[in-house]
Amino acid sequence: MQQKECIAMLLAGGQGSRLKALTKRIAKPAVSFGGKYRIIDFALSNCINSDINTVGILTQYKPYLLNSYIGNGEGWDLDGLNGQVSLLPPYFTEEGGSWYDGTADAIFKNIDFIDSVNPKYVLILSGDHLYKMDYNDMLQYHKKVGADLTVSVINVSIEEASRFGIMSVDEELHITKFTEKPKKPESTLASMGIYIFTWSVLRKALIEDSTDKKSEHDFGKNIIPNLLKEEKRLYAYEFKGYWKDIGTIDSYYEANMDLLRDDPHIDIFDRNMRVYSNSNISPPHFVGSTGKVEKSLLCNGCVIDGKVTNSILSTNVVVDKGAEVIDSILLPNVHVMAGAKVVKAIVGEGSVISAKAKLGSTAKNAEIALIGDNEIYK
Amino acid sequence: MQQKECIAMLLAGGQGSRLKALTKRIAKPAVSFGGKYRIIDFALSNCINSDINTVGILTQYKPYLLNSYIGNGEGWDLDGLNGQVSLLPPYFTEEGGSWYDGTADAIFKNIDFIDSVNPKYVLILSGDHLYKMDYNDMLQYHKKVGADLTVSVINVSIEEASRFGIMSVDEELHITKFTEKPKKPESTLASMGIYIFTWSVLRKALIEDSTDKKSEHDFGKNIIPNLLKEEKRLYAYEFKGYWKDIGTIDSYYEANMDLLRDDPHIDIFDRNMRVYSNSNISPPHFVGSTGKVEKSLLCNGCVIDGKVTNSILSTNVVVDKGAEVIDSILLPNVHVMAGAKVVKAIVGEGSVISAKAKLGSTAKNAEIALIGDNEIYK
Amino acid sequence: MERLAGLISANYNDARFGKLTAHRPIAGIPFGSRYRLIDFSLSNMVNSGMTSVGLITPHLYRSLMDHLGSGKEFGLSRKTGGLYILPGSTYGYDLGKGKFSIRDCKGNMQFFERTRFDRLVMSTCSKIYNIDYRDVEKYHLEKEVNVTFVYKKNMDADVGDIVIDFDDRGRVKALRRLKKKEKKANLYLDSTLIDKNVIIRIIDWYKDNSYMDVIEAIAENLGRLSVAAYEFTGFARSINSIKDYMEVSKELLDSKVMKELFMGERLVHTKIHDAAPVKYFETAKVKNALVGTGSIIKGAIENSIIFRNTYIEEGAKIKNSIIMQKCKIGAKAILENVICEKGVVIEDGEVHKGTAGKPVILSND
Amino acid sequence: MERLAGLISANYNDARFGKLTAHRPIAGIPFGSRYRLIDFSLSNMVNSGMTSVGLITPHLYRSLMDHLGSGKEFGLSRKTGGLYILPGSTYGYDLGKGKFSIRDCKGNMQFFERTRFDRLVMSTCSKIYNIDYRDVEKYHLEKEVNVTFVYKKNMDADVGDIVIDFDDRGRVKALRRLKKKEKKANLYLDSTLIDKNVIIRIIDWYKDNSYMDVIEAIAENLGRLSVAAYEFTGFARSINSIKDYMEVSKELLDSKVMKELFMGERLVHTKIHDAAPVKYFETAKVKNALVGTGSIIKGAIENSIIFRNTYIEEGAKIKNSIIMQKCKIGAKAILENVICEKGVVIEDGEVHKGTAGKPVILSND
Repeated sequence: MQQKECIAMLLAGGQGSRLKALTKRIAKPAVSFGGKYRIIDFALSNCINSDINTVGILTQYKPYLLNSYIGNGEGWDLDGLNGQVSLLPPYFTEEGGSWYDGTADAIFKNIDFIDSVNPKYVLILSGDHLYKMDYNDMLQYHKKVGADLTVSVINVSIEEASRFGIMSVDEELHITKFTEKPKKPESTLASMGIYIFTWSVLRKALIEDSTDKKSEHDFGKNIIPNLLKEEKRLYAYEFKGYWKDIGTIDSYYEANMDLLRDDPHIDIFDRNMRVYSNSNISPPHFVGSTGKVEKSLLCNGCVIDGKVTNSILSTNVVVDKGAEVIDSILLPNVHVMAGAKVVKAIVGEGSVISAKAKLGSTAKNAEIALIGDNEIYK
Repeated sequence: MQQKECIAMLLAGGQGSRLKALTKRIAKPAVSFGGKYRIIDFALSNCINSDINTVGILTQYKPYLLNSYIGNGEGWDLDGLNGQVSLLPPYFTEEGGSWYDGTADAIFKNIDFIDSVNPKYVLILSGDHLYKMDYNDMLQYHKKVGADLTVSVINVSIEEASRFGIMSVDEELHITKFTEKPKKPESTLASMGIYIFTWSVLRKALIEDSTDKKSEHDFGKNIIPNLLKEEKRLYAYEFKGYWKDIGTIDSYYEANMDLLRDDPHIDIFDRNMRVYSNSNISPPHFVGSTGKVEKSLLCNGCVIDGKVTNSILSTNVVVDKGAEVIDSILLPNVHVMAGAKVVKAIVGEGSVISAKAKLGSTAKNAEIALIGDNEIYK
Repeated sequence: MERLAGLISANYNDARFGKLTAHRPIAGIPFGSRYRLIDFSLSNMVNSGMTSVGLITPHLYRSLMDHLGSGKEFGLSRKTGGLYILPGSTYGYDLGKGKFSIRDCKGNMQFFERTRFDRLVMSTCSKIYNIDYRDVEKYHLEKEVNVTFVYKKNMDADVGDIVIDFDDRGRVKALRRLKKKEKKANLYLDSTLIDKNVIIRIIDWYKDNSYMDVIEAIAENLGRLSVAAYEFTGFARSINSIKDYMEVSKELLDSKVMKELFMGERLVHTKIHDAAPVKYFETAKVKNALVGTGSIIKGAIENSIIFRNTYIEEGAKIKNSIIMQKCKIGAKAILENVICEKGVVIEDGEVHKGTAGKPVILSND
Repeated sequence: MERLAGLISANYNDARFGKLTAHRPIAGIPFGSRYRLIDFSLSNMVNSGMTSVGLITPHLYRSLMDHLGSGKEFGLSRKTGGLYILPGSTYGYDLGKGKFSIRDCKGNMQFFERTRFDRLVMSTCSKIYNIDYRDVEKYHLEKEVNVTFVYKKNMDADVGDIVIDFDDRGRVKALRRLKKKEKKANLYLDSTLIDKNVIIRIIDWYKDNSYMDVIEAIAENLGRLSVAAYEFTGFARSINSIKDYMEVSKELLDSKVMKELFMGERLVHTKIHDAAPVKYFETAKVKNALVGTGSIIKGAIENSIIFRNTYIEEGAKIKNSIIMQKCKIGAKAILENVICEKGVVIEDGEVHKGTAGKPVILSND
């Protein structure tokens, strides 16, 4: 096999506990999004659309559904001669087992894997961000400026800035300072958690960090500050598009609902920068004679005999006659039975809303109602 | 998907430390065997040849090579509509991570997976045994006698018996007693570590065992004795063919060398009960004008300009002019340089025997010389 | 291990399809929002556990190759068995009547020699139903016969259809190809389960008369064979013409039919196109419709079947119609009893109305 | 992202292959112990990073379909792009001379319309070499031309081959199809890299003269196009006849050639048959041979190419020969300068000897 210029390492081990019931059974990157997608589809599709076709996926938290969803990567054309998806769980050695302890530790424990592919550059990604980006542009930038590390940044408002890792840069975008969640931000350039490292530099940094007993083995908290201290060439790459960290139930809801706008931030219909997923073989959706659908996204396998307004219905959702679904997100295989009413709710995979049950509230500023997977709501 | 009658759970997490250098980098089931195979190929091929096409593979020890070798199972036709291979590593939950602690514990931790497939019977296999067997015959037997557990047994000599788990049975092969490695064996029927359980019975037994603090969570030591105590219906199924536990370097060497006999115990040329593997695209092997090959197995990609006698050469092995290989097993990508001599040796993947180096001894009863992976022997 | 293999003929045509088969074989006609006719035969086979299926291809095979690809979506991309592409005779395609010529079998004897099977199911692509052939096999073994035909009672049968006559004792007396319509017939569903040695013998008997249909060859020899007929009781329809195509498409909008065909234990497999979900805008109105993925709906749809990646503009009204993939229907256009071929663009305000019996076909030709 | 796509024509024949092409196209001839001729063209494309490749199929396409299957082994079983099967015209196959007809391009314009690419490499299946087309593309861009031909200097060229003439300043002056042999020619290697708009324009210009070869059409218009020629300096051979086939096969037994073609950075892909390793018995003697997997060797082999699943009995002697897959060579049989077709059984003691220039072909016909 020819040497790879750049491979991606995708961190998909997080629990994402702020997503509450949605991540009880599965890891955050595997959570259903936008009807037919799962959150990780966006990062994986970005990879193949950027010609980066070797991807290591680091898993740890309840990986079964994620593993079986990703399979050998063929859903994203990441199989084949030049492509490869490798699932990289923590493992046991002669010295015993050891879990991933921090983002940098997860990469450190897979140095052997990266060495076996022998790339020149390594792209570090998170599996739980929503955006469309050509990483290849960022790679060309990294090469052009001769960086050791390039951090993709986005301009945020000064109010938001203290929630992020914030960069100070000079006029050439050379990073001069990096502060995690600063109370008084000196800049509004926020790290998106997307890094391109020259592999030899990262390799050395990971090995040094691994022996530092005080380190949390985190890219933002340890690796980047250390590289700055060592006066390595760190550059910021400014991304101008839409980027969203789906961290909470509110941001998950917003990001989904955004797809219903006439002109959404993420265009899932664009065939040139496609969002790939691992599709199933459900039949086309069916709207019956008593069904009504307005301002909604519907997936294959849905059967709609009730009323659906301003909602996203994932695969195989059934809405019976007389039922009503408003301002809601129904994950795969949800069944809303006759006469039930679901308003401003997120309903987890396989759950049932019993006949005549009422879920959620029409009141202004009402909280989002949340039902987990495989529950029966009466 | 239609309900599965029987699925297989394949234990592939063991280190196999008695195989020494061969398992330094990889788990025992992933060790190369018979030239182009890996040990796990035999169990996986038995599954598909027995129409058992859902296989859960439990991994733990250095699983990377095994994972990438197995991929989505297509090498064994275990993908597709009715087939499925699931790699099942230990994982992290809200309560933290927990490694597999004993054979039964590994299955216990994957009850959710088995429940999601919802089979009637579960076949438990080891990934490190060498044999060809139709599990479907055993399943029919299990159903016919109405067993809760059927243990596949083989008749061993009384001398060997104390190395195995030994069954005492009545005239109907109903198991009356089970003793792990008895000093004074009462029978010569040895467990092959192949079990068919009725799932509901196993499920209950695993849950009970999981709370038993004194248990080692092992099928032979805990689960089977407990079921006997509870007077469940345990039957022995006598297997008459060839079966070999590749536990030590000596047994590994013997089992390989057996393939060179005119009439070996395992017929790898039989297309009716094929041994499948995940093949590569190396070119045909080439024997040059100074090459000589006698009584040997050669794989694709080999280039032989030296002399090869009574040996097994795996994929892409190169034997230079003037080099000699006798009574040896060379794993993938080994290079024997000009003038070197290799006798009664096992050489690990990617290792180099330098020019004029001498490895192993022609002396009678000489020990097997062992070189690990990626070493340079001078 | 007993083995059942499948063999499908797609090498036939019928003038009653008009423009619909100008550039594609019957097997390749889009049907039911995301399928093509061949998906039903092929899915029946793989859902019955078959892992070796031969497909006798027609002259216009490109669209079929595109659709089937590796056979991966049908679980037929395999090391052992899989999907065998068997070129049909170029002439067979236009001969009409028969759908499964002896000649096409003879020309592909390799399939019979290289595929391991004990029994074979032979089928075509002109009937829509969802069956488990393992039930037919069980019946075949119980009856201890060599040949089992699959049929459905009390059906309207059309010219060219084959019907089965039984004697007083319920045994198969004859198979007849109709020259005029018949009601309440025992319609042969184009599936025959046959023992390997018998099918090979029949091909050999008729090798000099090779334009003959295999089923007619079997029918001529009922006395020399041991035959049975398996009654299929589910939903089953023939599609032999544009008229059938419209009628059966509309039957899919009966949710009972739709659920039986598409949402039971045995799903219909097809090529996966990986399009976005369907997006309904505020102005959309939809009632009694199947809609394929990737479509954007701003207009009104009623009693219609919409294929994937279709764009329906505001104010457009579509009724009793079939809109194939990648069509664009302009604002305020009105379509009634229309079949819109793949990729057709209807301009704003266009109006096309056919009748239930005679739909208008709009194509780019 | 700039894209390079591939288009291979397999829709041509040549009487000089005699029996070897009785039941298969030239593209399907087994070569080099485990390959078929088409593997070289197809591997060159996928090894150059192409993910969309069209294959214009000949009339006898079954064996090719069997071999290529899903295209999975070539990394071409994909959601975007992949292997496109493009039926060639039935007539094209027998017309001789040209290998890449305008007609076959015209009949498959869908490939040009649906595949996203900026430039195209067009190739056939009659040349053996291992190239990275990205180097050709780089040259093409540097020279700022529309068309780049790939050629090799100082080659023996045969009747029907195309050679390139240069003017004093090293520019392409003409392409000529030879009517008699020439030595030290600039042999055109059947690969042309061409801009999308140019190839589409040429097909359009010649649409009424569609039996013409695309390359000849380009050659007629050198003045109107901007062209360059890329010199390939590695091992390259034409295979246009049985004689070529024998000669080039024997060249593979030169380990330098073998390593360049098969063991470099770019491996040749082919269908994976998953056979056992080759088993040599004590009585085996082997010297200068390529041997395919699954074979059992008890006899002697010298200067020969043995395909997979062959059984060579004790005392058999095979010299200067090619033994295709699944042959059985009986005890003490002697074969010299022989091509043994797939599946042939040679009885004990049989003797067949041809000459280097005229090998004996043994087949089951």
